[in-house]
Amino acid sequence: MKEQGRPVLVIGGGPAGLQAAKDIAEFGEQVVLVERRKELGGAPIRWSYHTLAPDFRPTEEVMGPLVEFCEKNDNVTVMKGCVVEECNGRPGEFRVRIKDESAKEFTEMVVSSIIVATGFEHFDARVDPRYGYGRLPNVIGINELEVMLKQRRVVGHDGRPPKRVAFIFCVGSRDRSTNPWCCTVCCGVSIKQGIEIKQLLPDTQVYMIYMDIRTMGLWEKMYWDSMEKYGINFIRGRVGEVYFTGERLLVKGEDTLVRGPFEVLFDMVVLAVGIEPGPGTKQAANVLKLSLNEYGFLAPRLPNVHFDSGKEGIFLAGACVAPMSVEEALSEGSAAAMQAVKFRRNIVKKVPV
Amino acid sequence: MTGKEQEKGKKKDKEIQTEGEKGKFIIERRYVDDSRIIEPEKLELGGVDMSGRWGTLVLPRTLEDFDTEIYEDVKDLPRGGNIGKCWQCGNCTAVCPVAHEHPEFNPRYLIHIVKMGYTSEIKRHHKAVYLCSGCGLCSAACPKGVDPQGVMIAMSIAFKAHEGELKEL
Amino acid sequence: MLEKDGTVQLGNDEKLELTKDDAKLLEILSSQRRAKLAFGTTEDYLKMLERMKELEKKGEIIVHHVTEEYDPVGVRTLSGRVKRIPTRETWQHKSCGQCGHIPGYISAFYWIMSELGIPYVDDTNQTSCTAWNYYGSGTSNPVALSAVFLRNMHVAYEKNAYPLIHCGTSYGDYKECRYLVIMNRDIRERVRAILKKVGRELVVPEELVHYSEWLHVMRHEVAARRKHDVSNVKVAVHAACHTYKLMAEDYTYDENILGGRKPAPTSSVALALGAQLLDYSNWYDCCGFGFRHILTEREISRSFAYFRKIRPIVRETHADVLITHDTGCVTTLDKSQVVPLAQGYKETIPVISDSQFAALAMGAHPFIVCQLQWHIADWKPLLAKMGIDWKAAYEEYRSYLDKVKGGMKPAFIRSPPRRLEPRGGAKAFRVDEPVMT
Amino acid sequence: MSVPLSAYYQTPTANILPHEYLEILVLFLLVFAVLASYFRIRSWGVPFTPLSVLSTVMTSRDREREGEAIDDVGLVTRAKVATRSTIHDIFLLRRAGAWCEERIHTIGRGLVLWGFVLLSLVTLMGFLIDPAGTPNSLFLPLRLSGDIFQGILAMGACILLLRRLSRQNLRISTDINTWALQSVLFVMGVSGVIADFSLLMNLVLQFQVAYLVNVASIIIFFIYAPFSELTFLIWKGSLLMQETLSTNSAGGK
Repeated sequence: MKEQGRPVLVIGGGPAGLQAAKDIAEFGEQVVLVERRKELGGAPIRWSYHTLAPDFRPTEEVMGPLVEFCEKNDNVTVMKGCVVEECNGRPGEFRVRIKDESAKEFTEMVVSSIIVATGFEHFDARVDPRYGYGRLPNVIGINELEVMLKQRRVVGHDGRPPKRVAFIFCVGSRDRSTNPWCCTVCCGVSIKQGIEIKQLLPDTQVYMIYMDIRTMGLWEKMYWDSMEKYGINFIRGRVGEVYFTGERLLVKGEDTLVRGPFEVLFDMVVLAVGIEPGPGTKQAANVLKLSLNEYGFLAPRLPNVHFDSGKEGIFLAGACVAPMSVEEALSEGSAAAMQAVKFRRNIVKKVPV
Repeated sequence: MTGKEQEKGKKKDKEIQTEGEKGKFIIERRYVDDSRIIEPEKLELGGVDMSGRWGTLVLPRTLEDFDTEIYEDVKDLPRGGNIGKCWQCGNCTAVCPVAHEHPEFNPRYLIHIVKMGYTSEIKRHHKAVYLCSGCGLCSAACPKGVDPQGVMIAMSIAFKAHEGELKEL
Repeated sequence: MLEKDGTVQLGNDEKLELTKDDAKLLEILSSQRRAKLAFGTTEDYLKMLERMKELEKKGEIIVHHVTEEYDPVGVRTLSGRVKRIPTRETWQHKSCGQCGHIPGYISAFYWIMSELGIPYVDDTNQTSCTAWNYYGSGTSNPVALSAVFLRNMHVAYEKNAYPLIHCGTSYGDYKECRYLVIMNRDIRERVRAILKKVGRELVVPEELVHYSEWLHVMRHEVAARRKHDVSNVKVAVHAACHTYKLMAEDYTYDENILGGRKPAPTSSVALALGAQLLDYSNWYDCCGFGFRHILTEREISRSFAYFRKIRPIVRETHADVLITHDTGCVTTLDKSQVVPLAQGYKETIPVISDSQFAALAMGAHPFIVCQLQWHIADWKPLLAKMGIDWKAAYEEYRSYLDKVKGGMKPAFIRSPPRRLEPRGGAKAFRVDEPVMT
Repeated sequence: MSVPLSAYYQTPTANILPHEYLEILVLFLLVFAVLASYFRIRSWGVPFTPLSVLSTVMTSRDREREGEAIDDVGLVTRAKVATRSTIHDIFLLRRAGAWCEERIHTIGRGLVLWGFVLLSLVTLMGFLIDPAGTPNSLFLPLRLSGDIFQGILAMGACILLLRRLSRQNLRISTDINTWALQSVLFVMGVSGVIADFSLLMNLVLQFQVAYLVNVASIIIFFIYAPFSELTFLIWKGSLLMQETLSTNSAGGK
């Protein structure tokens, strides 16, 4: 196989992966896009996010064009339901073995460089039993609320819209007994959802129970609007226990500004579940012999240069490196694409044909 | 637990409430405010006298619900409209010359308990609002344009209007 | 969200079946989490048990094993470890407050044991665990407490009976003391010196067992002898802090009872007897006893007991009876109702011990054995609901009293202290519940 | 310069606005102001506290306060308490002044308050002594003291305005009503002083202009006051006095 023919392998069909594939293809290079699941689009499509923070753009509007491009474009070879199983060889000519999980077939190919964009998983709130997720009705995660918002139908298990909703922040984040890191987006996403609930059900009271509000950069506007335009209330404190009385959810917590415990009834409790590295990331790390950091995310060579995996010819992008928003993931995909193309062109120069 | 039963309980509390300095004998007395202590002057059961200390009860201080009635009024009163913007940064209290003299006057806190509708807390603190000297420093310091001075004006009116409910238990 | 068909909707296209395995997973996770919050961690606790074995090998301490002669039954503790609960030839470590405040508590328990024909040792040679002192005034110290603990344990050992601790506080206190004695050489040596002076050796029981755990493993035998139908009785349970919050890893849990999220004993007894067990929101809260509070701040103690326990329980569950398994809890929850009722509050509920409830169901006399006449809250509706004719019973009781006045010997339920000889031919070790590993 | 006292005897206001009319107008405005503030305060859903203070002082029968009966407190006691609290809280600025973070702010407030009160007193006296404004022995001293008090008022208002103007953060955050009220007071005082002094110097034209401005500002003040912060200040002041009154009376039993 001639050097020029060697494609770039992109692992992961989420925002970062798609963006990377698109950019490389537009450079006129060959790309192979491997996605473990049966559909492209990654988390936003898989969990069917309704809109994306901070500007409430519908997910399809953001992801649709990317997916469509990769499906249609000739330079992009999309392999769905596949995982990279084996990788050896040297930078410039990695020999990879890709397994089709359903058909149990194997494809072998030589690729010039690899972009890892294996994304993240939502924290399983059952691991933190104090919120009763999975045990109590009307205790849901932000990812499930997105589904409801998409269907424009936010209701409890009894089919009635909730009169009073509580968002509990930092579930499975910033907590030694679960995950010590901050997921960076859940404040913004919860506030976005709070606003959407208010738009959908104006009479519903929405309360945000938070440790700190971390709406970074321009996301702050959502926070201000939620308070000033939509009258969403913010309680600084933590929740110790959620108890189902048979009709409503009794939320026991402390309002640290009052220095006093509260026990208030809510109709629905939404857990702002954190972000954690998924099995895909682990598997990719094993196959490509990449190093993971203490939290199980892929560790870049330098903490502030995400795309540099520290292994020549392998580049990182998106939420497999650290928790991040879709907007960040897209630009990281782009950056990695640039690196991959640069790398390939250099090789072509080095090896005359 | 039905609301009616709760109401009954609350009424009872009121009836048995007595004036004067209560619960002197409670060791950690300073952590318990008067409104929570029920010390009956006259209480007897089967010929046994249980007045005073022997019949004393201390009501719990748990915040049980949000009652936004006063909050809504404050929003409609002159210069109270911006209360909703407050995010509890505490700049107002930091610059307030009164707060430095009188710990019981804390604009940030007053705004919070009214916003959240913690009636029990409002009952304890509403008298403090009249300590505001209207110097306007808070409104100058506020980063969110809440105009705490104006909010204090609106609050002192709203509290007077709800005097009935706000009387000490 | 939790769907009606018991599945959890995770995404637009993904559903997660909440199977028994999931429930178990949940339970394990929550257990681990709770264990983290307890005295030390599960790891420390298991380490301590290892150390105990080592010390025994070295001959530094004698370990009082739960041998087959005690006919032990295995239960799963919070740490996931199997704990062996002795069922016979137990040395009754009584509770100070119990005999004083709730005489029916212990007499009911002895009555049950004699009904089941189980031999036990009711020894007069027992001291208080001094935890009153420890909690009340803080004048005690680890060495003194450990010495008292080991002294009692040695008495049981030389009687060749296995200590069964009635008092939740002693139980928790002893668990912590055992941890100290085993993990801290200094304390161990100083205690050894003290014990030498009173001519005793350093004997550490392999398992520290609370009587509620005994009742838990014997619940099926108890239920088998049930005389009164309690299926229409609504029961709320309060677990004693000192039994399951001190060294939390070492108390009995069971995935089939309350989903393994709360201690199994007492709830299990109620269920085994066929009563309706009800949950309530302040389950984990203290009864208000809190040692220092009951001693120095009655008002707080009393108010907490009523406003944070009794009132919520009555309002949420409308239960007929509140069952607990420790001295302090029964006392506080029962006696604290006096003042509120006098002040006109309406909510009230009878409070009795698990042993009293079991004994009543087994047809024990409500006054001669269970001695309900000492209880404050109105127990008449409960007895009526259990189908016990309390008026007739009370008449019996009165005539019994008259006879006693007339010189009749009152009915004591106790075994004379005796030295037991080791016996062979004990039953094979059986495990009461499917044990999770 | 020599002041021709005759200037005062031929009241030159007459040909602009007859003295009597002016007094009637002011009287009318006063009534309007009181009524307007009454209705405004009632519209907040709270009692009109100045009235309740009066009734508190006047009633010398038992009252129910917070479920606890207060024994009969004589009119004298109450009056005493009222005066004490008036002097302490209002004239000695215990509430209004004590917690101003700057001395100058307190002074400003003090000057406005004292100036305004004394001015009204003097005007009232003048009116009572001689509604027609015809010359008599007290005419000149009253007139001059009136000028002084107007000056004090103007100075106070000027201080308050300058304080707010000089600090950018204050300037931005100050409510439009505050600006309006303080400027009206300022204009009122200044125009009044100018009017009289230009009259003393026989500068009739300046006098007439200033005088018109003065009258206009007075009219505006009375019409505007009920809708300004002043209403709240009066309401709050009376409320606090009433509080003191009841507690002190209760304590004094």
